[in-house]
Amino acid sequence: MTLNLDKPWQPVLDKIKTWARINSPWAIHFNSGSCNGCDIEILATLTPRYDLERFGVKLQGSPRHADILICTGPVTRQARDRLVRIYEQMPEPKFVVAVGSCALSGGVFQGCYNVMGGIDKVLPVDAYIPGCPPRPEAIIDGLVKLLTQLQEGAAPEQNEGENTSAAAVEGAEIQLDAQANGEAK
Amino acid sequence: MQSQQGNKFTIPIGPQHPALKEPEHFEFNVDGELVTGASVRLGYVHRGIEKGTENRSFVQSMYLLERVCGICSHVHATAFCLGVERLAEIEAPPRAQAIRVLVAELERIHSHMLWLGVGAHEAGFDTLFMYSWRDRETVLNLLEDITGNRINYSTNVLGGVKCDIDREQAAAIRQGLDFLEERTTHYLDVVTSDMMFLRRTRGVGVMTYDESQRLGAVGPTARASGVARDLRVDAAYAAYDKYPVNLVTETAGDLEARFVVRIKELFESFRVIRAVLDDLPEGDLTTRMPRRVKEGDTISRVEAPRGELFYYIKSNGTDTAERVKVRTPTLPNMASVLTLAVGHQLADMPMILVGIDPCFSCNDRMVSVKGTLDSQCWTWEQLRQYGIEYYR
Amino acid sequence: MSAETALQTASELLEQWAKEATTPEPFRLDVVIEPDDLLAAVKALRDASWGYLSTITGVDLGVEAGEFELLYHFSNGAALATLRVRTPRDNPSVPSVCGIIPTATLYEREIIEMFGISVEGTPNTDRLFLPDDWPDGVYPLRKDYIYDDPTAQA
Amino acid sequence: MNTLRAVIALLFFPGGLFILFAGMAYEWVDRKLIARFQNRIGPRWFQPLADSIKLLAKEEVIPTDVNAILFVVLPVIALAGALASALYVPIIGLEPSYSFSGDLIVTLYLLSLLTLCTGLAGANTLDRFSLVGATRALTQMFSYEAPVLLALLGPAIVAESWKISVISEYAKSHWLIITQPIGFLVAVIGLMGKLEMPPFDAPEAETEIVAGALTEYSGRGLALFHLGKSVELMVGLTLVTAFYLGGVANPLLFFAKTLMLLVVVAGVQSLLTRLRIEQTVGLWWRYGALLALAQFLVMIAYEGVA
Repeated sequence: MTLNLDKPWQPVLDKIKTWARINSPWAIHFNSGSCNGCDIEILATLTPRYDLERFGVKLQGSPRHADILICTGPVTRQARDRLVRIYEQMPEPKFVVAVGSCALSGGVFQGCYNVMGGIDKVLPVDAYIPGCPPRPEAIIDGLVKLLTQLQEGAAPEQNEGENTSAAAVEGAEIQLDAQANGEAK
Repeated sequence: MQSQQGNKFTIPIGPQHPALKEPEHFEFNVDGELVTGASVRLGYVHRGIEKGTENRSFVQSMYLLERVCGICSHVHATAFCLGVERLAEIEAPPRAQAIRVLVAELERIHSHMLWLGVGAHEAGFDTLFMYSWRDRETVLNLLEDITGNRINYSTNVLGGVKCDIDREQAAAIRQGLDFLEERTTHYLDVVTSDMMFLRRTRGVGVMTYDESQRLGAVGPTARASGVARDLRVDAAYAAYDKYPVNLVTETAGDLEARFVVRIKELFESFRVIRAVLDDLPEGDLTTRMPRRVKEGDTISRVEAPRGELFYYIKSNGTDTAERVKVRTPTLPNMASVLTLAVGHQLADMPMILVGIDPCFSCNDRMVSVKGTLDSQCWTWEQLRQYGIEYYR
Repeated sequence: MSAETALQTASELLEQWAKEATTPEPFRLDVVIEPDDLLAAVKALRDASWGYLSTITGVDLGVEAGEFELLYHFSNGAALATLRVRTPRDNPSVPSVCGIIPTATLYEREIIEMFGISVEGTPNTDRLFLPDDWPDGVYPLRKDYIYDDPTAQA
Repeated sequence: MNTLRAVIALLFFPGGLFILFAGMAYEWVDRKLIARFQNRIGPRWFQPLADSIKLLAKEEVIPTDVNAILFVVLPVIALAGALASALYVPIIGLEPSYSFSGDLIVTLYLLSLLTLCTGLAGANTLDRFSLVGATRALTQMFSYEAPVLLALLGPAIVAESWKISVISEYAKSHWLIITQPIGFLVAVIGLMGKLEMPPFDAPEAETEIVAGALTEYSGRGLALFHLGKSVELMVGLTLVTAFYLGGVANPLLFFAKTLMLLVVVAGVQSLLTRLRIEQTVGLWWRYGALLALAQFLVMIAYEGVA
């Protein structure tokens, strides 16, 4: 929904839009196979000591309301479809933040049969927050960095996001099939 | 375990749902606001850890098993260490055992306070959530001070522990405990006297003593129903024989009793930690651990914050385990949820779910269940169809 | 009931079916029984209210041994009684104990999925703990299951 | 001249833009107070504004299988209803822009539009959570509407008019909170129920049904509903203040009074546990309605004597 206004207004409108986006990032949290460590640290960022609300971050329940998808944990086979589905339900513009070592690469679970690897095997990730688990300060820092990036215009509107994710999923499926064939002896 | 079929309206909770920070899929059949059936689909956090241990050495497995669950990572590591040490016929020095107890109790405090907050949040009492999590930061500070990490502290190594406690840290812990004790007294007061909160907890989700026995509930969930079952008392491991724990039980078996049991256990934890600090044995932190572990099998059980944690470890004489079996406390408690759900209001579901303090990352390391015995199971095709309809 | 007397009671209860009874560790009793006797043994423990079923562990004894072993762990305070049941690899099958202990369904389903052992009479055998797209006939906890890590770095 | 004044009143002050911004300001105060009660710092002052602009600029996903026209129109009606109601109430203590005898009833019904639209929106989206949320929202609406009406009719009876401006003029010299304390209590709690604030937030209980009726709304629709709610918060506070807390006064004093009321409301929100929907309804019909009715009868009897 964009307003059809004359050119001179457009830059101002864009600025206002960007300002609003930076100052009101609503997040949704999905655990795709994490050990819980990262999840409780994400929750801890909402609590009095860290209080993410002062940056305007609200944890939303419905993907439809959210701007940022915060993912924790390696992607398990079972959770993969759900992860993609949640991502696709989110309205544009949307961003993905991977929290924790497992979400980055699979972490200690690399090589376990039900683990697909990091979040970026499935979704395009905009910010990585390493740590096992990352401290709440680190999570806040990561989110703020993502937002600063937005201000500088480094992270464009991700209209191609869906394609990327679909491609990634397809790739993963092919991998899976190959694997399944290999295993079934 | 009764549940009805043929209900028209199903409320899914999970895998992504604000009530559960972890991806599990519950389905509640509702008639208006009344729940008439419940089922669960686990496996979203199943990572295949048990298989993972089969191609990792014992030392590597330690780190893997510590990440079975981020909330109770220490007890997983303790159970594994105690088991492997028994197989290798060595024993960690007394100081190490005492520190294991100390960290385990600190972890219990952190876990119970976390649960108190989450439980309150499910009831829509966000202020209590915020307060208990604020106070929980005190424990996390202490843990960070001792071990270097807030969560997943890796205190244990095979043959001992890697962190010592010096006098300053001991003083800091005492100070922290004094603060927490005061706060905990307040919380006990809140959960037993706040009328609005009691309306949501008293008489809700009652599990009788017999039911609890029949369903094989463990941990605080069972103790809230009057089942005196606590491994720290029954089969003292590590240094619990030196620092005995008193059993805390309640008889009501409802949500209020579960709140009360957990909060009262906090006082026990404070007492045990003080006892450990008062009487910390001198000596080494580790003994030499052989790289290869003798052939044999062992069962190692410890009391996690959520109940009995069961490890079966089989060694084949190499540096790699032949089989490691993990049975986490959430699994036996899951049956109780699905039974209790029927006949309650939809609004009570999150509370009842959280009442057992479920930890699905624990649960899923290996297993997934379809809860109620006679409820129908969904095939993948049905599930997929349902998912398509649901998310259309 | 102290752990010693509990174990004494258990060994008396299980005596008639025991092919072999050992005490590998303090407070533990391992009883090897035939799959056909499993139900009777479990029932005996249940009727005597001896502890509760902690879990069922499946162990693959290896391709050469050609057998799976199932361990039914019963806990009673500090005492642990384990029923060991062996079943051949080529046609693995054990009776279900769900009729006696309903909650065992969770553990039995794990056995079915992870080892491909058929549990006769268990109320539910649907795939439920492995992912929905998991290939049929692949049992991850069998020793001959080798996992190729798709994410492994070369 | 009159037309120009009317246009200004509608679009800028005291209607339209001013109401929107004022509503957001009240929402911010509410959120900030709750955060402070919970020991947090809380959002920054422009938070509701940023939220609204962001949502307006976001993609709006219209699910298939819903009535698209209804889906788009309902939030507009909801906001329009809330904004229209603002024209008849003495915003920040000023004379209402429009006034006719009986405008109290009209205002109350305009205020109900928001909930009605929320309910319809939930029922329209076919999502399970939305359906339960819609059912709960409408159930709750039916339970609090009557007591609130009774509570606001109390002042109308003593002022012997159904015109808001007359009542608030009357209230200037009679602090009705002293003579009708029960009515005040019911009105405040009813307002909270109307706005689905905790502890009456069962219709949007996050831990049970995600976001209730609005689960499927994104972008513009969500923004409009949010704005509608902010405006209604302001209008509700204004009405209660004008009726019970000394009527119209100079803007600053009036503003201070509404803020005081907001502190009370925020305190109640952070102190109490969410009620189940059947508890909410029970509370209303068992205590709220009866108390308001009792007060009402006393009032009539008193009037009859006097």
